[in-house]
Order: sequence, then structure tokens, then C-alpha cells
Amino acid sequence: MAEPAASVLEVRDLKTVFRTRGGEIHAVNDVSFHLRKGELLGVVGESGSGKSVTMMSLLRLLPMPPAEVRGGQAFLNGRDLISMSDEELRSVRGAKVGFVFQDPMTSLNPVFTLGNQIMEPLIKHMKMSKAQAEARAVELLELVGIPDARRRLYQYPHQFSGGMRQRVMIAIALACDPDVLIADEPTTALDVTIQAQILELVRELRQKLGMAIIWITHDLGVIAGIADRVMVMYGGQIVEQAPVRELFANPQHPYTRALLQTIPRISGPRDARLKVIEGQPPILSGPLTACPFRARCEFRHDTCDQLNPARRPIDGLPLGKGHDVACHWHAPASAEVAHA
Amino acid sequence: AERGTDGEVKLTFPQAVSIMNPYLSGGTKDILAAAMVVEPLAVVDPDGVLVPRLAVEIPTMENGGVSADMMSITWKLQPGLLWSDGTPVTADDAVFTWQYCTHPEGGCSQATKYEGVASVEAVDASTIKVNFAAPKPNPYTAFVSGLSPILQKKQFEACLGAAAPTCTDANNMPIGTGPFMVTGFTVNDTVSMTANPNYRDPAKPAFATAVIKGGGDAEGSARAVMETGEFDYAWNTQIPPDSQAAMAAAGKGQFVVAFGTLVERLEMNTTDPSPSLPEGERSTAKHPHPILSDIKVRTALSKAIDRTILVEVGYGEGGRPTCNVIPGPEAWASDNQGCIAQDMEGAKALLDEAGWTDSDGDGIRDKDGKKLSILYQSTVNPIRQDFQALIKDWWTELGVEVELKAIDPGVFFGGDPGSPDTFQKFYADVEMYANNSDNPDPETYLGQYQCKNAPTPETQWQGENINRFCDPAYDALHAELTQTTDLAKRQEIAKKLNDMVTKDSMIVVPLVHRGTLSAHSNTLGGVQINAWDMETWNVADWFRVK
Amino acid sequence: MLDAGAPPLVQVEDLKMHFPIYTGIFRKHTGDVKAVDGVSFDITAGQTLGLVGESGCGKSTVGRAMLRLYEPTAGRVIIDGDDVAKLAPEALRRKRPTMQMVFQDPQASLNPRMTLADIVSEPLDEHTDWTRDRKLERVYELMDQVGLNRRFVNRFPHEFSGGQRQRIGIARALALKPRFIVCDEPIAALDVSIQAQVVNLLEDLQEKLGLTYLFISHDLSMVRHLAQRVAVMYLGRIAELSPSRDLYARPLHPYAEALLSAVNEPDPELAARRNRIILKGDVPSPANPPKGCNFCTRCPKVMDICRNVKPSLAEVEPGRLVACHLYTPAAGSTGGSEANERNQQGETR
Amino acid sequence: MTDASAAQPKPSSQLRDVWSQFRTHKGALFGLITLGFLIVAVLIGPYLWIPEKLSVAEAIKLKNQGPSLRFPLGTDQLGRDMLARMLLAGRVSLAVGLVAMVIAIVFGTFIGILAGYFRRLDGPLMRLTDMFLALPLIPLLLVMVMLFRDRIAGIIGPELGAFTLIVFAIGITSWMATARIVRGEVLTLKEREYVLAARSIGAKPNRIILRHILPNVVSPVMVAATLGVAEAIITESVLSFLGLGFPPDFPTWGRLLFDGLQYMQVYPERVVWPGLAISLTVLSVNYIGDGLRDALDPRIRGR
Amino acid sequence: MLTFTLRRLLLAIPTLLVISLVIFLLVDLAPGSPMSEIPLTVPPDVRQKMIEALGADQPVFVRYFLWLRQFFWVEPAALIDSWFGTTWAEGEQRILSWQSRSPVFTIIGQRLPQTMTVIGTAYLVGILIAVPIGIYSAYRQYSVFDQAGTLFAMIGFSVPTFFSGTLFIIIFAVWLGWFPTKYDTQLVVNDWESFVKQIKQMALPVMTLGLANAAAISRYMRSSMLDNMGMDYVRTARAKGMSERTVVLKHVLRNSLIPVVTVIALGIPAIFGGAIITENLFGVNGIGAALIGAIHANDIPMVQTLAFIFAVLIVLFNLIADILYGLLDPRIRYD
Ligand SMILES: Nc1ncnc2c1ncn2[C@@H]1O[C@H](COP(=O)(O)OP(=O)(O)OP(=O)(O)O)[C@@H](O)[C@H]1O
Ligand SMILES: Nc1ncnc2c1ncn2[C@@H]1O[C@H](COP(=O)(O)OP(=O)(O)OP(=O)(O)O)[C@@H](O)[C@H]1O
Ligand SMILES: [Mg+2]
Ligand SMILES: [Mg+2]
Repeated sequence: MAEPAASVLEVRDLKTVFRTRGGEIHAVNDVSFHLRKGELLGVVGESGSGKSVTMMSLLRLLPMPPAEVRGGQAFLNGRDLISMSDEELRSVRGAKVGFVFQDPMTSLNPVFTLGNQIMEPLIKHMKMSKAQAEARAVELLELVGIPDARRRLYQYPHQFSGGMRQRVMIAIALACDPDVLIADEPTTALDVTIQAQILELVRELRQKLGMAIIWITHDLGVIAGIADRVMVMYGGQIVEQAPVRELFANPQHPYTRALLQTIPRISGPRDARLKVIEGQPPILSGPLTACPFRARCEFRHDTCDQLNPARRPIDGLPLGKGHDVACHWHAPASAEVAHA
Repeated sequence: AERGTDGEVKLTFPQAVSIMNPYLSGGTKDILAAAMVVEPLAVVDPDGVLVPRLAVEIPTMENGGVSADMMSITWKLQPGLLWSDGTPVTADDAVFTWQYCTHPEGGCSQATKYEGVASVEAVDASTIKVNFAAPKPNPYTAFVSGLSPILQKKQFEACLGAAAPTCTDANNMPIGTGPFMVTGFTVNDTVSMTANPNYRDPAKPAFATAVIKGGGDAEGSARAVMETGEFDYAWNTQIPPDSQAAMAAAGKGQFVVAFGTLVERLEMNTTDPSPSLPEGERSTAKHPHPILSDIKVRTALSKAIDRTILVEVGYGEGGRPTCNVIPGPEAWASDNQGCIAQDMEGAKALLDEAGWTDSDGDGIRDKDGKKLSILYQSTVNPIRQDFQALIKDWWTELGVEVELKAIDPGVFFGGDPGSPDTFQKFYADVEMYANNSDNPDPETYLGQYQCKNAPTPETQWQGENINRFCDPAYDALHAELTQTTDLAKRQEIAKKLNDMVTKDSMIVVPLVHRGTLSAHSNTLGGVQINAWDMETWNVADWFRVK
Repeated sequence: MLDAGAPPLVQVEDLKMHFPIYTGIFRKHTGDVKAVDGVSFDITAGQTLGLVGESGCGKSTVGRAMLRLYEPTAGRVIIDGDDVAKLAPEALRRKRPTMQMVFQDPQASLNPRMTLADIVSEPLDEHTDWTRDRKLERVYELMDQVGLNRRFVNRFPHEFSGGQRQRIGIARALALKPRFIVCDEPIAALDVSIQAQVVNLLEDLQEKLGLTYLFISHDLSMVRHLAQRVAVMYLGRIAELSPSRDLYARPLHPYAEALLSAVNEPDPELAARRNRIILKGDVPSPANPPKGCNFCTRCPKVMDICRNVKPSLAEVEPGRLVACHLYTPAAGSTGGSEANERNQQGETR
Repeated sequence: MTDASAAQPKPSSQLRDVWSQFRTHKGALFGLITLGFLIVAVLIGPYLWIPEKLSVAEAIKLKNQGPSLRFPLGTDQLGRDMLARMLLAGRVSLAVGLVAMVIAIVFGTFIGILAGYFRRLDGPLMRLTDMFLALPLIPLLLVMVMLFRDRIAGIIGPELGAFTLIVFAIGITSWMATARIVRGEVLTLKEREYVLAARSIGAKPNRIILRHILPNVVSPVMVAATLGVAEAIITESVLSFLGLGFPPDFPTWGRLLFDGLQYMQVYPERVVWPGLAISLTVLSVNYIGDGLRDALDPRIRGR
Repeated sequence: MLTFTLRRLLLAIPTLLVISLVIFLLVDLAPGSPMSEIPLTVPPDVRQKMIEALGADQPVFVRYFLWLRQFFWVEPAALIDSWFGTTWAEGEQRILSWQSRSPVFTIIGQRLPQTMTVIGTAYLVGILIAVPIGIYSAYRQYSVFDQAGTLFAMIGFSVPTFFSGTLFIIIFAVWLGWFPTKYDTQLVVNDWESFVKQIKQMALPVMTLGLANAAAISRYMRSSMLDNMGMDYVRTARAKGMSERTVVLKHVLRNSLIPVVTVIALGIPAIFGGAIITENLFGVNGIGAALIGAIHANDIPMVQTLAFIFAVLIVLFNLIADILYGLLDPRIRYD
């Protein structure tokens, strides 16, 4: 990547909890990160580590109640999304930020034609006429590689295959040329060939439109293929963050290391046995006062039980610019500042 | 007054009018409406006296209208009578009407009116002679009262016999001589009428139009007259006494009652209805009733009832206690009042005397190991259910076990030989319903209790002698009645017959003499309620009170 | 495959599974979805056959038809000596304990209203007349085997993580000590660390109990890790059936080649250097497959013959079966050399 | 790890779970308490509240009284104590409502499951359902009562006979909606993976239906049950009105409501009491259904 | 879709034939006789004559086939005659009501307008009330409004129309004097005044029936909305920046309407039956009132014909519901 451009999105100390009958669940704990223009930020992490919730909190897309954003800021081009009114936020959603949800099968409304669903944001945000919107919709469908787009406009979601629906979702997210595209595990349900088609598309779009992308996935292979920078989440926190090559080459957090070791390779020697991360993920029933990974960590020591480590650069660059990690193992406990 | 100056008169019936031809009708509602349009030769006034309608006068033996041998009666039509379509009324119309109703395939519902009529002839255009097959002491049946009006031959000519039901237009909009003529008819809903331009009295009717709206219930009809004032006249508004009082208090109208011969009564079964008997022998004379055959028991059951309370609870103004099956007219009614006062002690004593005692102390009398237990049935009707409840209370106090049953009136009165629940089959010990004589002269009515009229399996359970009463003396006396012409003598015999089935035998236990309760608004004048003929008999005289 | 002497436990011969399509006023049978259209393979006892292929190509249907969860249209499925496709219902029910299935979606295949104990002991209820205690004992034993904490017996499926749920499914499949298990994408929905747990478990069990697996997946690296032989399916037919080592080293069928090239390596260095073949166009409908080779509409190396003649699965190298005209003598040269050329239809990167 | 004592699954634990979840549902608790109260009241009420024994003449003097200490709910047009009548009436109405509802639900669910699960039965059973839906209720009931009343009364006595017949008649004519709803659900449920999974372990159809399908149709069935109770109570009064119900001196809520209608204007409380009782019953069944549905769903229970 | 409709229509024929036979037998077997209203003083032989005149003494199966022929051949022919002046049904015996001796279909024809206006309006009003209530209840689940809605619906369920109708009469007609209690079927609407009159006389029956309908439909609407409110596509709509209005009233509503429309469509024939009491109470004299009148008078041809028409309606609306289903939800296909 060339010299980093200015951030389009800057998130600071985001905190989201769910109030449930069984008590509070602290799904997102003081998450801070930023996203530069034209950058593709990969997000990985264990299932339930708060990846989706973090992103949905930004646009207030969680069901509230039970969800509640407890604090933090998220500046999109300088305007704070968290303190915005609902009305203002609606003008951001879809227009400035596009969102592709985890499950393409159910995220499209089954009773409206695709054209209708693609044109909706165009008419609302871009104040287009119906005819203009239609022309643009055709353009978008062609862009995401759906042949015979004009006819497809009048079809319903169930007439599309899973991969095509996924692409339609992307088309909707791209409709208003957003500054930021958030894609939440868009390829999990697809087989490799279709996955490859989508990855190809994203690559092209990024080059053409220059938008910033956040890409959430379990598939480290995908991350390796397309991301510029990677964020690793665990227990509702960002535990490590680095440019993609740096991360794969030099993982610092024990969780990241373990993660990279569990995956079998398609080339190279066949391992006798896959490595696993023993133990259970943490139950996020209160604010974190200790390292969430400690129970499963091979480098665990006393400090881990007492303090939740803060993120700290390891390459001298300021936080977020280079490689940073939240782990006691790399720093003596005395240097730590506990989170409030 | 002048014809048509009072605007519209609105009537409402709880049951809607379904046909305007009384000869094909099943119910009073239809005949009430028809009586505003078609007329007979004579009608009966509220006092039970015949008054001429289309006839010039009432034929009698004195004026020679009735032949001395009682074999014929001759009526004279008023001169210049016109049908509402402007054609003249002639004797031929009467002759046709007779043919119409007596046609074997016509299914005429008023056929009894022409019973014993051998022929009807038009002596001339305005003279009608009715010949009887046998001497007829009471010749005033054919062409008398709203049940037997004269139809226009021209209109109904094509509707004889089997064709009768298919003449929908004629049946719905008959041409008549009455004060009104039908302009619109919606089956089971509304009849619209206007004043008949050819009505014989140029000053009548006072109303230009009349409407009869049907449907709903007695409550709603009464309310529409008495409380909301939407209607002028409501027929058959039988509602609880309390509600009557409340509605009357609204001050918009008043209730009127016509007392005819309708008597709510208990019928005692003289035969054994036990289900253990083989089918075909149940409730037949083969097996006398194990309990009710004893007159002491029957009398005791009657004595235990307080008829005054029954009236108070069920009918209020619309009823009075009675001990007779023929409660009126005055001259025909027996003076028997013996049952009015309740006598619980007397009743108990009678049962003791009859051997029914409570030997096992369970509160129920028994005799020879058999419980004094009675099945008491009636139709579904709130008042009858109240009566059942009260009478059950009294009888229980007497030590009688009572089981109640209420049957849908359509089934009870339906006469279907296949149904176990008809009043004629009488598969119960006691049943309660009301019956009346459709003629002030009760000859036919009293004839019901002759032995031969008992319903049996052989007669497909048809017959009016519901309790299978059988007394040769009664039959003989009734035969005498049919031969007697002297009015006073007839009345005397009728009273005797009445007493024979009531106080002497307690086979029939009369409870309440019921009137027909109707309501009219305070702005409707000229209403003269009539128990012996249709309530609308004098609708020509109705007017708007200003 | 190595010990060729061992007899196959499972033999599938020309298995066909057609789902009928009815149309018209009188519900006339007008066509079929040929989900599986003539598939044959066998699996040696104690080994794993991988089954890979595009979404909707009929992998699950093969697995289900083999266990008679669907009534196969044609073909023979011999498992441990019996032709499962022809067993009478009661005999089939009694045969079930030897063959079991682990379902694709761990959430969907567990009844959300039953506890772990109920779920795992259901096969025991059905096939044994043991006492409650004995069954419970077996449930505990199974839970130990698959690594579930004994304290979880009374929990409901939604109270488990994805990996744990998949283990419940495996425990259920193991309850009756089967010899053969169909694993239908048992890891697709799981996150990486849990995937590893499940795969390890399957391997351990195979080692301990000598199980035989049909492992259906679209995660090619996992298949490589687990399977001795791999079948690549496309549109209801097998395109290639090869020993796993050979296949991954040098895929013969153009579809297998495209599939392998699409795999993402978790290594940015490698990813940047990779050449991947991006297939164009959509998969044809299984109700109306192309006349010749199923793959001819998307194949980068399509030839005229492909559009007219269906290639049959034939052994082109020892132990390797391929259904492709490139390797049949009639189509010209042996395709070995051509296999490395890129046709204009495929994109090279 | 092998803490056997803690791990021993108690057979009752599941029921207790359901109950403990049920208890946290306020509406359900209200419903249960109200219904329980109504049932207890009508069961033991008549023994506790014995109205004074009045002669008919005395009673008539006290007719149509408003509520008082002597007559907590007033008296009717014959001076009978309304409380005593309400209690007696409740026995029949509650029994009819609940039992007929249960019959309708059980039968409807049964038909619905058969039609939904076994393809071959679907057509015939759904046509049968259509037919029942299309049949005119009143003549049907008339015929049924006519055909069977005496026979049943002969076997088990007139009152129990009437009860059996009415409950059966109402039940048998109100299962159709349930059957349709259940069938629809079953059609999708039987395609669920866990049903397939059950088949793969060789479970018999009856087990699959009982354990895997039935528990999942609870929620729509509960709605149908709620509606069923109200309908049964009202239908009973219509039957009585046609003379097909209980002996005329046998009060039921529906009949009291109907009788009171004539007096509604003058003595409104005559309709208020039975109306209130019916509404309360329906409301509590509704809430119990809500609570039960939630409690039976472990996903909600976990929260 | 067309083939599906045709297929279902074809299938409906045998179903309806069976239903017609069952109805015919049922009504015929039911106790009661058309003579029950005739005064008791009419002697048996006259009664017998009257029964014969009605044709009621013929064997059941003869009457069934006669009736079938009349229903499926004579009556349609008569209808065509009345439209085009042809004479197909000339001399044929139409189905006659025993009670009024008029052709049953003439009576139905007279009553259809009332039924359509009053009952139709009531149903419409019910839907118009229920749908917004249901939507809002679901949108604000467990709010005060929602709880009140639940209460309203439950009371609507459990209070029979004979009760609510009488209550409305007392309040609005007797105490307040706003509306008439009897419906004037002869009223011709031709100017403003008569229109107001028509509205006034429709008010009470429409209120009574509307309440009952609204109760049930609002429940279905609510639960269906609730089911859909949490769907993923709702979140998608929000993520596109759509206003809440669009989200709820477009995306959620359209999906939720599917079951509600079924319920509504299936309710239409039931409304004919359910309106019996209301029609009777207010003298609307529609089809329901005709049925109850006919049942009370044991007018067997009338009951049989009406019951069969209801059956046809039920089968028909079942079909319409299925078709609507397909129109509303493109996923549902019937071929
Ligand atoms: N509606 C909710 N109510 C309660 N807890 C919730 C809710 N939604 C999410 N959570 C909790 O929030 C946490 C984070 O969930 P999130 O969906 O962000 O995980 P994720 O990282 O996206 O995982 P996955 O890879 O499985 O998508 C989880 O522990 C989850 O249980
Ligand atoms: N019951 C059925 N009726 C009709 N068609 C069916 C049925 N089940 C599956 N199919 C069709 O058969 C084909 C193969 O389906 P199958 O589920 O076997 O695919 P798969 O290879 O397992 O795909 P995936 O990787 O998505 O699980 C698909 O086109 C599917 O639409
Ligand atoms: Mg997620
Ligand atoms: Mg599959």
C-alpha cells in the first residue's frame, strides 16, 4: 500500500451491551480503530467476539432494546455517528455507508422485485427519478457481474442463486457510491468458485471507486488474498492490528498465533493433526477486568488475571498506523495502564 | 277526514311477512298483513260479534239468510264494490275462492273454514249461496274473518291446485278490496302499501301509505314503538313484565292486550310414556300412566301451583290466571275459579291420601318402591322456562321429583312422526303449551278431546287429543253440542264440556289466559285490538293523532 | 487406497436421484431435477472419501440417497453387504445403526426443544431396550468421546457454541456404534478454531473405532487434510475421482483445476503470486443439464465433442478416474500436456 | 469433570424448567390465577355459598334485586340468587368450554398432523376439512342431537348425556381451523433437518411426530385453543337456545347471558356477570397460552 | 397459476357434490316440519294436504336429484332468461321456498344488496380498524397501546354479537337517539338526505359486526407483524437509510399481509354465517336473516340452497386465498 491517506472513519472507545433477562452481555468493549480512504480492512476473530455487533452499532442497526450503545464516538468524515439524531443517521445509512449483511439468503425482502429494492436508496438519497434510478440499477447489476440485468430487475430474490443474491446485496450497498462499505462475512455460505467471483469483483470495485472497505470473515485465506490491514477481535475487544503481510508473517497475540496455526494448508505438507485452541470463549457478562484470553493462553501469567491489557504499538509507529497488540506477554506489567 | 292525508303508518312484526295470500300462509303474521288488503264478507268485532264487511248484512235465520234446515246460508254483496284494479266484485269471485281453497292439490291452509261446505253458488252477480252437506248450527265459517277473505278470480284463475304455490306474483301482491293495496313486497322483510283508490269509503283510509317491516324479536319490535318511536304499531310484543313497565315509562306509546281463548296449560299424560315400553306401545292407551292415572295426583299437582305468581312473572298485563280451557268469550266461559288459590297443604294431603308418601326420607314421595317422578316438557321460550322453574319448585316442595326438558318449537309442534319430541307423541308425563279456538264458538275446539282424536302410531301420531283423554260421556255430550242450535243451550253444554276436562278430571290443567300483547305509539289513533279476528281488522279507521 | 487388498465397505453403483417436477392441470410428470445422475464409487473400510464440488451440485443428495433418506431413483448402494437402496422399511430401520449421518447445519439438525441427553439417547431409545441408567451411562461415554462436558446433559442446543453443537451431532451419530458415517459439510458453518476441533475429533474417532467416512465439504484444504481419496462432483456427476495427493498436486479435470485454483491460501505472499481460474457464467439447472458434458458451458478448454457427447468416468492413470474428453483417446492427444495451457475463456492472473 | 451427582438429569427437571419460566410471565400468572380461581370457585363455591331456602312466593318478592350483602350479585327475575346460579353455571360452562376446546384441539391437531406428515392423506383429509367447514352448523347439530341424545341419555343419564353430547358436538364441529393451521406448520416442519436426522437414526414415524413435530406446533395451537374456549361457551348457549342443550333449569353462563339480554336495559348487571365471567375465562386462557408458548420454547427460556 | 386455479376448480366439483349431498341429507334429516307454524287447530288431514302440496312427502333421493337439476340447470337458465329475455327455463320448476312460495333465488337476489352493503361495510370497517391497530401494537410491542389492544381483542372475541348489538341499541338508539334500530331495506339513496339516512341506519349493525371482526383480524395482524419485524431484510431496509414509515408500512407490512389476507379471505364466507344474529337483531334482512328464518320455519329448500351457497363460497374463498397467497408472495408457486 502507498502512503496512508486520511481516515474516513474513526471509531473511539465504542461500547455496546445487551440487556437480557439473564443479565448484561458486554459484546463490544472500548473498541477503537480507524479506516483510511481506499483501504480494505479485514476483521477476523472467533465466533461471538463482537465483529458484527461493532459494525452494526455504528449505524444503530441493532435491535434496541436489548442492545444499548454505552459510549464512544465514531467519526465519519468528521461527523459523530453515535450522537447523531435518527433523522441525520438515516441520511448516512445507505448514502455514505453501505452495509452487506452476514446472511445474503434472508437479507433481501422476498416480496419485492430486486429493481425495487435497489432503486429505493437511489430515489431516497440521490433524489433520482424512477427512470434514472432504473438506469442506475441496471448499471449496478452489470457492475456486480449479473448478466441480462434489465430483465433481472423485475425478478424476485428467490429466482436468484445464493451467489447472485450476495452480489445484489453488494450492488445495493454500492448504490449511492458510499465512502465506506462494510461487508459482514459475505462469502461464508458460498463455495470457493463463487467466492472467487465475488472477491474479484470487490478488488475491481475498490480500484474503480476508491471506497474504503471493512471485510469481516472467518476465512483467513480470503483475508490474505484481499486485505490491506487486519484487525483481530477477541472477547469484544481488538487484540491485534497490523498490515496483512506483517500479521501473517509476525503474529504477536497468542490468539492470533493459535488461529494461524489451526488452518490446514492446501499446499505444502499435510499435517498429521490440526492444532486447536483449547478451552471455551469468555462469557462477556460484565466489563473486562482481566485479559479475556487468559484461560486459553499458553503464555498466561499473573498479570493477565489482574489487568486487561491495553493496545500498544510494537513497531514504534503510533497506535493504528503500524502493528499493535493488546497483550501482557510483550510488555512488563508495570508499564501497563489499566482500562477504567 | 280525507283519504291519504295522514302520511305513512309503519307497522313492525317480529316475524316477517312471507306471503300475502292467507290461503297459503302458515302464520298469523301473514294473515294480519293480508287483512289490510283482502277482505271477507264479514268480520268479528272485539266483542265477538259478527259485523258485515263486503256483505250488506249478516244473514240470520230471522232475516232469512240462513235456511231453516241449517243447510245453507245466503250472503248479499254490497252494491258497487270494486277491486283495487277497478273491476267489480262479483259472486263469482266468492265461488272461485271456495274452489281455490278446496282444490285437493292446492294445500290450502284454511281448508277448515270450508269444511262441511257442499257447494258455493252465485245466485246472481251479488248473491252468494253457501250450501252445506249437513245441517250446520254455526254457518259463519266460510268467507268470515280475515282467515277466509275473497280472492279475485281474474288474478288467481291460473293458480288453482298444484299451480297455487307457483303464482308468486299473485301470492305476493293480491288484488283486494281492503283499504290498502300492495305496491312492493320483499319476502320475509317488508310489505309496502298505498291507500286503495277504489276503497268503498272515500274518506278512508286516513293514511296514504303503510309499511310493514318484519324481523328481529319481540323486544326489538316493542322498543321500536315504545322507546325509539320509529314505528307506529308493533304486533306480538310479548316481553317480560318488568321490561313492559320500563318501556311504557318512556311515554312514547302504550301496550294493548287482546284476550281471546289462548290458554297456557299443562297437559297430563294418561298413558305410560316409559322408554322401557316397546316402540309403538309407548304413550298409547294400552298402558295407563302409572302415576298420573290417579286423579288425586293430578289434582294435587294443580293445587300446588300459584297461577297469580305465574302471571306476574311471565305476562304481567298480558295474562290472567284461569282454570278453564274456554276462558272466553264471557258467555261461553265457565265460572270455575277453584284453582286460582294455591293450596299446598291440600295438595300434600291428597298425595298422602293417594298413597304417595316419602317412606325413605329422601324428600321424594314414593309408593310401592316407585318414586313420584315426573318428566315435564315444553318448548324453548324464556317465559315457559321460568314457568317450568317455578312449577318445579312447587312440585319439589310437594315431594315430587321433576325433570325438565325444553324442545325447539319447530320440532315440538312440527308433528314429524319420526321425531320423539313432538307434543303429539307426548313422550313425557306433563307438557306445557298454549292453544286456542280460532272461533268464538268452541265446538270444534272442544271436539279435540274425543276418544277418537287420540294420537296413536296407527294415525301416524296425528290427532288433537293430546292427553289421550277418553270419556264416553264427554263424546256423547259433544255430539249433542253439534246438534244444538239454541245459543244458550250451546253455551251451557260448552261450559259443561270445559269442566269435564278441567276441574272434574284435571286432565288439562289451565294456567294462564293469555292475551296478545301489541304496542302502538301515542300518535296512532283508532286502534281497536281484537282477539276474535285480525288485529288489523279496522286499519281503515286508523289515523294520526295530531 | 494404499492397502488395495482391503474390501470396500461401501459400494455405490450408478446412483441416480431425480426429483420429479409435476405440472399441468392433472399434475403430469413433466421432468426431473437430476440432482444425482449416475454416480459410482466405493470406500474402503476405515478410510475417508472426500466429496467436493460446487454449491448445488448434488453432494448432500448423494449422501442422503445413500442412507435412504431419499428414495433413490436408481442404482445400488451396498453398505456392509446389504443393498440399502432395496431394503424393506423394517429391515432398513434395523440396518440404520451401522450407517449414520452428521448433518450440514448443526443448528438445524438438532431439535431445539430437546436436551442434549434426549438428543443423544434418542437412537438408543429407538434401537435398544436398555434401562434409563444404562442409556445415561452410554450418553456420558459418548460425551466423553466427543469431548463434551458431562455437566451439559440438560442443556438445550441453543446453549452451545457451534462447535459443541456439531459434536452433539457426532455423538448422536456414534451412539449406535456405526461403521459408516456420512459427514455432510460438518464444518461449513463454524469458525476456524472450532473447525479444527471437529476435524480432529473425526480423525481421532476413525483411528480409535476404525470408522469409514464420506466427507462432504467445499473446504478443499480440510478435505485434503482428512481424505485419502477425493471425488469432485459437478452437476450431479462425478468429474474426477483421484487419490487426494495426486488430485491436489495435479488436477486432471478442468473443473477440478478451476476449483483448486480458487482456494484462498491464508498467506498473503502466496495469494499475491497465485494464478486463479475464474469461471464465467452460472451453473446450468440440474433439471435441464447440457446435452454433452455437464461442464461444457463453462469449461475453459471446451471442444466440439464436449457439447455433444457425455464423457464417461474412466481410469486415465492408475487409481485416477476422470470424466473428460481431454483424456479419452477419441478426443485426440492425451490431455496431460494441454492441461497446462490456458484457454482464452478462463482468465489468468 | 465427571461430577455425576450434578450431572444426573432429573426426569422432572424439564417440567420444572417450564414451570419456572412460566412463573416469570406476568400475564400467564394472571391467567393461571384467574382461571384457577374461577375453577375453584365453581367447584367448591356451591358448597360454601348456599343461598337461603326461600319459598317461591318469598323469592318472587325479591326478584331483580341489585347486588347486596344478602345477594352479592343480586337476584334474577324469579328471585333466585345470581351468585349461586353463576357458580353452578360456571361448572357447566367451564367444563364445556375447556373440554370441547380440548377435543377440538386434539382432533384438529391429529388431523392436521396426519395430513401434513403423510402426503397420501393430505388430499382426502383436507377435502374432509373443507367439507366440515362448509357444513351448516345448526342442522348438523340438530341431527346429531336427534340421533344420539336418547341413546346416550339411556346409557349415562340425561345430564351427563347432554354434557357428553354437547361437548362432543361442539368439539367435532370446531376442529377445522386447527387442522388447517397445524397442517401448514407440519408441511414445513417435516422438511426440517432435525426431522431428517431423526429418520436417519431409524426413528419410527410416531416418535418423530410426537417428539419432533408436535412440540413445534404448540404456538399456533395455543391461539386456536384460546379462540376455541370462547366459541364453545357461546355455542353451548346457542344450543340451549335451540332446545338442544342442557335441561332448561340448568344454568350456564351462555344461557344466563342470553336470558339476561331481555333485562339488559332495566337490570344491566344481569348480563354483566356472565359476560364478565366468559371474558375473564377467555382472557386467562389467552394469557396462559402465551406463557406456555414462551415457556415451552427453550430459546426464550434461556434468556 | 392459471393451471393451478383450473385444477383446483376441477377438484372442487366432486368436493361440492359430496358436500351438497351431505347438506341435503343433513337438513332433511333434521327434526322439525314446515307445518310447525300452522295453528294447532288445523286438523291433521289439512296438514297432510299442505305437506303434499309442498312436495315434501316424496322420497329424499328423488328430491335430491330434482334439487340438483334445479340448482345447476334451471336456476342458471332462469338467470340467463332474466338477463337476455330468452326462454330456456320456461315451464321449469324453480326451487321454491316452502314458507313464501317464491323462488329461493329471487329471495336471495332481494337480499344480496343489504348483505353486501351492511355486512360488506362492516367487514371493511373491521379490517380498516384492525390493520392499523395490529400494526401499531406490533411496532410498539408491550406498550400500553398494545396491552389495550389485547384487551380489546379478547373482549371482542368473547362477547357475542347478540350482546354487543343490544348494548349498542340501548346506548345509541334508546339513550342517545342517534341511530335507528331497524334497517329500512326499501330506502333508495338518491340524494344527500337519503344518503345520511342510509349511513345512520347502517351505523349500528356495522359497529356490532365491525367490532367482532376487528378483534380477530387485529390479533392476526399483530402476530404476523411481530414475526416479520425481526427479519433480516428489515435491517437491510434500515441500512439503506429508509424511514421508519417505509420500513414498517412497506417492507414489513407486505410480508405480514400474507397470513392476514388468508384469514380475511376465509372470513368472508364465515361472515355470511356469523352475521345471522346481527342481521336478525337490526332487521337487516340479508342472507343471514333469511337462513335463520328458514331454519325456524323448517323451510327445507331454502336452508339447503343457502347452506350450499355458503359451501360454495367457502370452497371458492379457500381457493381465492390460495391464489392471493401466490400473488402476495412471489415465492409461492403452484405448478
Ligand atoms: N440480540 C442479542 N441479544 C443478546 N446478545 C447478543 C445479541 N446479538 C449478539 N449478541 C451477543 O453479542 C456477542 C457478539 O456477537 P456478534 O454477532 O458481534 O459476533 P461475531 O463476532 O459477529 O460472530 P460470528 O462470527 O459468529 O458472526 C455474542 O456473544 C452474542 O451472543
Ligand atoms: N427435495 C428436493 N426436491 C427437488 N430438488 C431438490 C431437492 N433436494 C435437492 N434438490 C436439488 O438438487 C440439487 C442438488 O442439491 P444438494 O443439496 O445435493 O446440493 P449440494 O451439493 O449439497 O449443495 P450445497 O453445497 O449448497 O449443500 C440442487 O439443485 C437442489 O436444488
Ligand atoms: Mg457476525
Ligand atoms: Mg449440501
